[in-house]
Amino acid sequence: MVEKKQLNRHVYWNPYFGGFVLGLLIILTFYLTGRGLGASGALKSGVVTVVHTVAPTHAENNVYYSKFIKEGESPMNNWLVFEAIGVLLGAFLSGAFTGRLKLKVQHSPKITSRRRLVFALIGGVLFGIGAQVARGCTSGAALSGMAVLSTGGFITMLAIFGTGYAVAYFFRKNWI
Amino acid sequence: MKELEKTKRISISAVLFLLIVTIAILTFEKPENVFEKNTEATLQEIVSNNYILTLSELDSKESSQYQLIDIRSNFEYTKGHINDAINISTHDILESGNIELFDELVESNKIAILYGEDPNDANRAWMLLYQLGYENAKILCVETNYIDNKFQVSNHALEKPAVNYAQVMQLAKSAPTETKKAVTKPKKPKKVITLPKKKKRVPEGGC
Amino acid sequence: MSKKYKLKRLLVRRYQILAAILFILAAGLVLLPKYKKNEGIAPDQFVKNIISSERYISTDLLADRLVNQDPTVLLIDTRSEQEFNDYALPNAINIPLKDLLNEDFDGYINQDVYDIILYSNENFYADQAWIISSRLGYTNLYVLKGGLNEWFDTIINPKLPDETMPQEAFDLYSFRKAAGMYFGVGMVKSEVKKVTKSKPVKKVVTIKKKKKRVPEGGC
Amino acid sequence: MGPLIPNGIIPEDWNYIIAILIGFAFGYILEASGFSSSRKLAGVFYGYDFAVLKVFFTSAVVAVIGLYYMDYLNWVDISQLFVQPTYLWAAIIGGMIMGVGFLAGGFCPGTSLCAVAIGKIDGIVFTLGLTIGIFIFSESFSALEPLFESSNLGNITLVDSLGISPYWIIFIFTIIALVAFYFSDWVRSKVKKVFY
Repeated sequence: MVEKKQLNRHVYWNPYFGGFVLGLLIILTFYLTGRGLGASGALKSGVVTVVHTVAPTHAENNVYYSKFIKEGESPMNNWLVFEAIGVLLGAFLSGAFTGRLKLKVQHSPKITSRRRLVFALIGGVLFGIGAQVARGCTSGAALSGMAVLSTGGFITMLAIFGTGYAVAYFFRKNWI
Repeated sequence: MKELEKTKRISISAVLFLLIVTIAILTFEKPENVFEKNTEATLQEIVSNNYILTLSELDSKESSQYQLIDIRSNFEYTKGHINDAINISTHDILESGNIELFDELVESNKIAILYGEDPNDANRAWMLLYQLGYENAKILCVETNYIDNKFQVSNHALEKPAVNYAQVMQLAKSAPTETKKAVTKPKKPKKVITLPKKKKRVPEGGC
Repeated sequence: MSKKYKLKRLLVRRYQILAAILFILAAGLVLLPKYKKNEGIAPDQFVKNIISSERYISTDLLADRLVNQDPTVLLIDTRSEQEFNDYALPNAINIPLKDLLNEDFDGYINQDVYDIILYSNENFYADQAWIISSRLGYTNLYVLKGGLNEWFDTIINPKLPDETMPQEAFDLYSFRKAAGMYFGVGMVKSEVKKVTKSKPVKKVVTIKKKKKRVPEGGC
Repeated sequence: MGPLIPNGIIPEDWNYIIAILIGFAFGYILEASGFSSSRKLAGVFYGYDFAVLKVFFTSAVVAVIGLYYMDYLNWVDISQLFVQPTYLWAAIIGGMIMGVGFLAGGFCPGTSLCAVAIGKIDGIVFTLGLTIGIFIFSESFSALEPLFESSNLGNITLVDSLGISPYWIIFIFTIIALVAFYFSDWVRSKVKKVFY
């Protein structure tokens, strides 16, 4: 038990240090580009691209897709897509340095991998819908929004975490 | 010991952050002159037109109420100027002595009346002063010139069309001059102007 | 021993120290003396801009560019709508001075594709429009020197030079005369009405602007 | 004066290169802080690991303080920075859906990408779920549009909503964050440890 505790503590950065560096990165991002960080926007671009390639007329008729389709320009040609590529590279490198690269399913010992994956899928679907409705996910709306004191950012953050605490009880078996 | 290293890392970075901010604040100089009025307010004042004085309006004021300011160059000023006017060329308005003078005028409730070669000339100085927050500045709507080397001031009709343009054009059209050769150029294609977005683009979506 | 002890004490306190640093920084923001921010460029730069006469374009030069159908020229009439409807230079767009900062027109004055030439009856209003735009840092703006009055004096009704004048004066005169014809002098056929021209053009820009912002909202 | 790219100080062409570099740093920081582990992320809701809260609040506080100092020093113009438009009900309902999604899936989009990068299968499945979610949303957009477009308050900030000086907001926000840190450590000492 003691050994495991040691592991817990030393694998990752001190959260305050991580937060501090992340804060500096947000400042740099705003300073350079005038916009914040984001993540789910890249996936949206991916979805739009796929739908547009598979069923072009359908995509153009849909009000939501058509917002992101520009004449002669791929929806993938987007700031956030490039940023997401960077995220993948950066996380991969960090994982490689600390020896965390491993194909596995992480879950509480009380549940099976299968159950974990099913819940991950459900959570992903919900998060995908929610991020579209709120026009931003935790990084885009809440984190970057809070850095510029955006009202929407604070509301989104409060809604996510408030609901999170409210429903935490029902999902306790998955995590504890 | 590992714990110690971590402490160093975070403490050092935090202290550095504090240091950078402190140094930046200490070395920071406030801009000396700052525009008080934004462009929106200035535009409203411009449209209101009550910053323009004519010669007769000037005569009706007592001389203790205003200070005439010649905003032309010193060279022009020495050649001739309105009596009692002092010389501050547009170029020198921001100099501290002159700014103080305008401050004094505000304090003593005097109007700073600007004039130059023509109202257009005075307008530049006026717009500068107004945006700096000197609401007591006015433009004297005059032209100055020299007749037989004598300094002359005359009223200027501001933005008045010299002729009735439409009428003149009508007349000019119907009275053909000389040959009418290459003039058969009746319908110009309608110019459709599509402006690409300005370079200063608005930063877009976060997430 | 004492060194190690000190370090240990520091270790115990480290989060308090970090919290204190954050607190000081945040309090610093509240306590710093506030000053008013400039909108647009700083006054010293502003003075340099307004003194420079680079912004003026002569009527002859403008006529030359219009005759040659220079595609980069865009004329903007800063007079009132009524005056504009009475008479305006060919292909001009009407932005009355009072609407200069109206968002609909932002696409016109804040751009870097066209050489925008502002004019009014004289150059008083046009100059004011220019000065305001220059404070906001807009570029590629010019003022027609002398405005329409000068335009009519030189292009529409050029004065015949005296015989004593040099050849250049006569060349200029003949150029003006020809240009005058181009702009309608001695033309019997009625010219295209300009009044309706500005309307469709305006729409192009506003639509573009709106389209640009909306799609990025979603995540 | 910043922001550099919108003001044309750095040419637009660099935008995507900068995007990759910033993304790289973002991914690295997230992964190194442990955000690629869903159990660590979920810990914030059960009191056994407050890394999310600490990272989140520290970065927000540092960023907002830093940005306002830069604004004060005239290095960056706060008013030119992009502020997410506030659609009140869309933000609340979207946030609630995301909250449930967070608890069920254990990731948010940014962290799931990190998890994908280091080979977490649950992360890959979550990302798959995200794309399906976006697809579902887009397909049913006409039904959700009233919610999506309603109660638009524009690109407002807390300064507009509360009507007090941004500096005071930051100050209060910092204090809330510090109290939250203290509180989280207190809670953690009370809660049964969970090891992962």
